[in-house]
Amino acid sequence: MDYSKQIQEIASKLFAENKIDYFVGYKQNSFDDSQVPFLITDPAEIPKLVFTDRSVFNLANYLKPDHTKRKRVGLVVKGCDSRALNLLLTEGQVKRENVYIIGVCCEGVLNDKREKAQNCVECVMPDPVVYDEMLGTPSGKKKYTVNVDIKELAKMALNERADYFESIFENCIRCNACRHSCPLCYCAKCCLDQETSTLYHGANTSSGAMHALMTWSLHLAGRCVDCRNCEKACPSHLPLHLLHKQNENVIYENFQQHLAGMEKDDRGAFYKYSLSDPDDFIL
Amino acid sequence: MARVGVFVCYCGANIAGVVDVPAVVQEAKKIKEVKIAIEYKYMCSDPGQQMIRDAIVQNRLTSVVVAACSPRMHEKTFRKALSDAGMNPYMLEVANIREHSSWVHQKDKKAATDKAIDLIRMAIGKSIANEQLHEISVPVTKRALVIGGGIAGIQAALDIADARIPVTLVEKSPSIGGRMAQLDETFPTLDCSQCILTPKMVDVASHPYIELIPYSEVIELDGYVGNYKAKIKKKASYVDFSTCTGCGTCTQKCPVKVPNEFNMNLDKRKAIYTPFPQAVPNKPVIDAEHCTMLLKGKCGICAKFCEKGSINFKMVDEVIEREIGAVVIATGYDLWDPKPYEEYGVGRYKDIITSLEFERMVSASGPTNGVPIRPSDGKVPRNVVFIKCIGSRDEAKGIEYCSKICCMYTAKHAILLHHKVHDSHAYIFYMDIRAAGKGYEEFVKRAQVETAATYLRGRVSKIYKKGDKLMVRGEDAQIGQVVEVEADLVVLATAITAPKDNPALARLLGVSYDKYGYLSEAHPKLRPVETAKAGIFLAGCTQAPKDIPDTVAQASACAAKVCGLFSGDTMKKDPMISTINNEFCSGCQNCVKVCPYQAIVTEEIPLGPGSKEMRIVAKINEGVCQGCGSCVAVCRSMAISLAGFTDPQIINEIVAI
Amino acid sequence: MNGFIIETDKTGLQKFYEEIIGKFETYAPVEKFGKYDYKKVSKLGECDPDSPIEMTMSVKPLFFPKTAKVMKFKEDNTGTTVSETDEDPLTGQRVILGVKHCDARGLQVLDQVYKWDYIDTDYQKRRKNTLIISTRCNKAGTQCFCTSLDYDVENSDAHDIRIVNGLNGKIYIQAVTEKGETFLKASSIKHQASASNATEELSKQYKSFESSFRLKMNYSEVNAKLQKLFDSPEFETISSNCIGCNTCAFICPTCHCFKITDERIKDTGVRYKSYDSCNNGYFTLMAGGHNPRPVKYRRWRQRALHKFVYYKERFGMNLCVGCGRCAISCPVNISIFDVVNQVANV
Amino acid sequence: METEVKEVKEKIVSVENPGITAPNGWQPVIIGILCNWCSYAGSDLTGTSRIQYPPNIRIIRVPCSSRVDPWFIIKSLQTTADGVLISGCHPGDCHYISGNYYARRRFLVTKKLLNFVGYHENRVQFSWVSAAEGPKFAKVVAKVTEDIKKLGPLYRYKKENF
Repeated sequence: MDYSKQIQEIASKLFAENKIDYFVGYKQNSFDDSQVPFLITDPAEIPKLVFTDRSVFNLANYLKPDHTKRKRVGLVVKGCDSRALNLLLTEGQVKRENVYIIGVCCEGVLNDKREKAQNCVECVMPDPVVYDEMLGTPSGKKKYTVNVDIKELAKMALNERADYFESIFENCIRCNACRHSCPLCYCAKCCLDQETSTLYHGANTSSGAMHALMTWSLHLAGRCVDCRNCEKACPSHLPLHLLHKQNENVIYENFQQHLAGMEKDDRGAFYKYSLSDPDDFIL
Repeated sequence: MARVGVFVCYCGANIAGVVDVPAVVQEAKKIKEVKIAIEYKYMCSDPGQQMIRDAIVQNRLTSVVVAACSPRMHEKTFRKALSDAGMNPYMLEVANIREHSSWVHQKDKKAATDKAIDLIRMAIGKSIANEQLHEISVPVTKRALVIGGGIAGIQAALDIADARIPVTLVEKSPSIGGRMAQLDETFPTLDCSQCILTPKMVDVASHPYIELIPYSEVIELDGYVGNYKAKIKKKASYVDFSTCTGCGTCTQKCPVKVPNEFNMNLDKRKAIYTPFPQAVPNKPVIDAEHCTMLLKGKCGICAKFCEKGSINFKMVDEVIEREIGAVVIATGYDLWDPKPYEEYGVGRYKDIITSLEFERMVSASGPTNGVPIRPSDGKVPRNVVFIKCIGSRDEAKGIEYCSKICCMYTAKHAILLHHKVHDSHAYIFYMDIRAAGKGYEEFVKRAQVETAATYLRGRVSKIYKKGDKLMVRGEDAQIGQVVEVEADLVVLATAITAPKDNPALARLLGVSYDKYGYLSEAHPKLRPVETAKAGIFLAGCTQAPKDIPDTVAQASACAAKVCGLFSGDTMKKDPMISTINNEFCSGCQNCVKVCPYQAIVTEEIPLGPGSKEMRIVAKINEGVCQGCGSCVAVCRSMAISLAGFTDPQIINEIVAI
Repeated sequence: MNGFIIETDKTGLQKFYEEIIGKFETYAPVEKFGKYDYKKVSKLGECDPDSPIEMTMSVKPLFFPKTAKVMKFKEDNTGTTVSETDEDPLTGQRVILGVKHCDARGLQVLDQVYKWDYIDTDYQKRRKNTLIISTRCNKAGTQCFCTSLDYDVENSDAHDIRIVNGLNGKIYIQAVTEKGETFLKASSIKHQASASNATEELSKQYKSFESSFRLKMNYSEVNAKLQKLFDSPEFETISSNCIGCNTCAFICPTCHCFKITDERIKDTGVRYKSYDSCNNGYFTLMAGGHNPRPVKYRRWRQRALHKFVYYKERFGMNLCVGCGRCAISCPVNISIFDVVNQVANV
Repeated sequence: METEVKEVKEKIVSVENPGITAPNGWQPVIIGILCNWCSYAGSDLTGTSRIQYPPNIRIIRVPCSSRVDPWFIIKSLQTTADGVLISGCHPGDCHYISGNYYARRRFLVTKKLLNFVGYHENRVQFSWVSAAEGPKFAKVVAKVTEDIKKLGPLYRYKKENF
């Protein structure tokens, strides 16, 4: 898929009609075929905008920082990105009138090995769920499948699995890149930064990392849209999606097949309940 | 630097019998923050409390840990002791070493002692993180708003007003009285409904503490318990009540005839009308939908004949505001429309009527002056078939619940029919007879015996016309065969439902309602008249189907609640509620979503000091917050903390073990 | 000084490595989650001394660990008692294989700050007891620019022994420091100096290596310009793309910001020293709420200028060693190289 | 105390780290977080009716089970506890109307996640105990204690033991 032309046209239109202050898209890297987010205020930059199956990063992340938060922003979103954006709208982080959303019907993006990314293979919603303008033809909602890695890990013996995760937490250097690259981590001050050590593990020990990552994943439970920004950002290449997919899986199976950010005004599974929620695990 | 005092109680042998108290005290002394640790036989006794008070003063303690019985037992006692010693009462922590240790580990003294030590350590840890709290006092506006002028509203209004508390009674129709005013006689005593109701209606009108606002609706309510502000829309009546004498000339002269809803459209009223003769206030209003003057701009006869010149066609809706402290909702009920029962020919056969229509007919002041007639030909019916549970207990066509009153009023109708038409005969098709209530069962017996009404257990399958009669085919389960009754008139005991605008009202008032539209009580058993929203109460059928005695009882209960609420100038409130730290709040409003009391709202604050850009943050309404902590657990940025159970306190407990 | 050179081949090198691993506590790049990190190895098979720079973390953590216990403390009615931690600052000899030239330089740069003002004894111990064997890259990574900085990569003395894969398929082991020379002499590998053309081979290899660089800049010019560009508006534009994730600082071979946290259970606790980053909004937040760097571009300015100006002024070395890791692991591919050039060439 | 002696004989192994066995006479520490209105009242009733249960549990009082933030559980397991029991009002009985419904969802996900990263599922348990269910509370505590004794001491992901 290549929508570079269309996006350039729309962008220039938006600037011409003075509908936006910022436009967020993708730009080709100078040294390889990968792309980077591209934040422009100057229409002259528009020709650099591209969109192909290498446009990986979730741009909803660019509605977080102060310099764009309250501005009028036009941006390009894929299926998963639009779900994140949906949540940002519901949670009052973005005003709908402030964003002009170009939704792309995604056909899956390629990872650095040039093969279809795992989350795209398992994608449930490739089409944008919220948009002002849609590019491509929607292919509709897909069937939910349990993540392959989760299946694998479920087979492991308890202590083996524990060893595996211990190694993940050991390799974490707690740079918090995962958090900063997550479009849904917008807190004014993250609870994991609060330096009151009785509350939190400040140290970069594996137990500290475990504490941080677990708390983080629980804060994203029922909200994570599986865009894998965190994983792309992680300098230690940790498989962070495991924790999120596990939660997503439990939530999907137990709470009316809930998936994050699908409907407008849906805050996620932890902010509503049903009388028929499973009770069997409770004594 | 925290200075903690630890006071361990023997509770006679209750604790000391199992837990090695001196050892516990020694352990407590080892802890850094502990400045004094003492033991005593009965800490809750006066000398015990005196020890605490002295220790606080002598050791300049900043917090106190009492190791004794459950905090649910003596927390208040010891808090008092603290405040007597000039210390903030909320710097107290109670370690429950009786219910949680000595009493449940009697066989294992060592383990019990170790556990007691841990429990005390936890309490100390927590107490160090305690904050000084102060009882919240919320001012109250001593005026109640009653919504709905039926018997429930009337009763509540009168009871409250009699306690010299001003009441604003809002009724959407031109007159108070509600459904009860439409009834002829009431079960089980058969005393005349009007006779017992109208005096109360007059009392309402004349009561110095009641402000009656008829023909109006509540359109907005904000604020919280004790401090609500209500907007009330007075619908244009086109008649100036202040000058109108209610002489009634206008209604006689008005040429426009309109179906009369008070009489279930069995007769006609005028376009300018008073709903019924005993209406309160007894002033006419103009029905804008039918008045030719208002529609076409010609006519105006009423104005010509009105000597006082009270008619004013230019009148418009006006909105008034009232500051109130509590609300009683008494919006009553609607009747279920039996249309779905086509097999009975509802709508096709004129002579199938609903019970309330029948009620109006047999009412002496009704359209037929108390004689039941067949709508088709005006003849007086001889054989009348009553069918119960029309809509009630019928998941397929109607609603699941039992309307509760139909059994009784049908029995009443059988008796009334007998009174009015002596040679008549009543057939009653029923599923069950539910006559729970004082004198109810006897009343049903009376219908069966005295008036020889034929009770047929079974559903009616079909009604069809034969000549001018209606053939009612149904099953008599007792003899197990199909019966057919030749009826002159069929009366359907239609279910009662929640008023159709209840959900809208509920949303406007911020109370919850069930799937039928009935407003929900705070607790099905223990708080049946309160709603989940503090200061808003429920009376009558707006909560669930009820008969008159239950309705009146609940109305009076509401009044008692309101009076209790208003007993002081301010309401004292436990300070253990949530507070928001704006610096951390990211304005995601999840707390707003999960708060069961709508105690959290949002406010806009400047982005930074002096900046023009605004951001949204949550705001706790301390008048409403009950301190459950749901919001704290869902606050990802930890902007909310629950006084008395803050994160540091709980974590201190966890790490102290 | 550049000591003598030994010429050998793959197997020779293998033997050399195996001998070291057998004799000493050895660290080398080990792959985990598709990323190479310097870990203790017990046999050569586990590690890959020639790991590609794009996928290799720096050696910094072996000297300045991502977290370390500073002290232990215990509180009771007698007061607070502080005690040493049970953590052992390295005692025995330690060898690190496959260190990149830039990393080695990074340590050299770090030494300056660690032996200035407060002397970090643990760090010094680790440095003293470690022998660094570095492998010279044959090809520059996409983000590398070590050659265009303020140090001589070819004759760098940041490592004790240098291993060069000659273009002629031969492998040259060169002692760089005395420490390295003695070490080499002690090893069983044949000592006699190799063919005279060795030096040419080395420089040939370096030439081809140097020519493979995509990024080149004129360091002195950039450095000179930056000194005057504190108020450059460019910082704002270049930082607008940054998502503030701090990765750059955490994986940088020379960043040395840290934070102090206490962890306590019951009445005992431990004080930790862990990585932190000047890119964190709260990093410069002071008690009382004042924050000199509340906005991103100021933090970026600090980062860029500290790397290319302040440190140079204070210690005569550039804090950035041109390994390009920040650009590689940056989720939005911001490169310190582009930043400084953009700012400088306004 | 016979039971305890027996345990010492048969050497309890930590499930998460089969390498490590419990020290002699090891007794688990269990943190119980109880809601004020139902479960805490229930536990008081257990006391007043003198029903005996194992002494391993340490009880923390919170207003409502919905106050329990999942990371309290993580924190407990990482610091002092070998197991955690959280107890609230039965569905529909919540003093605060709906608190325990929200809590229930969080608990399920948390329990599964902890098990996923390598805690035995019995380390964290939940129960509904009403103010009238003194006997039930004793039973629950007994069961949980038994379970956790079987699992052995918890070392995995512990804060460095000082």
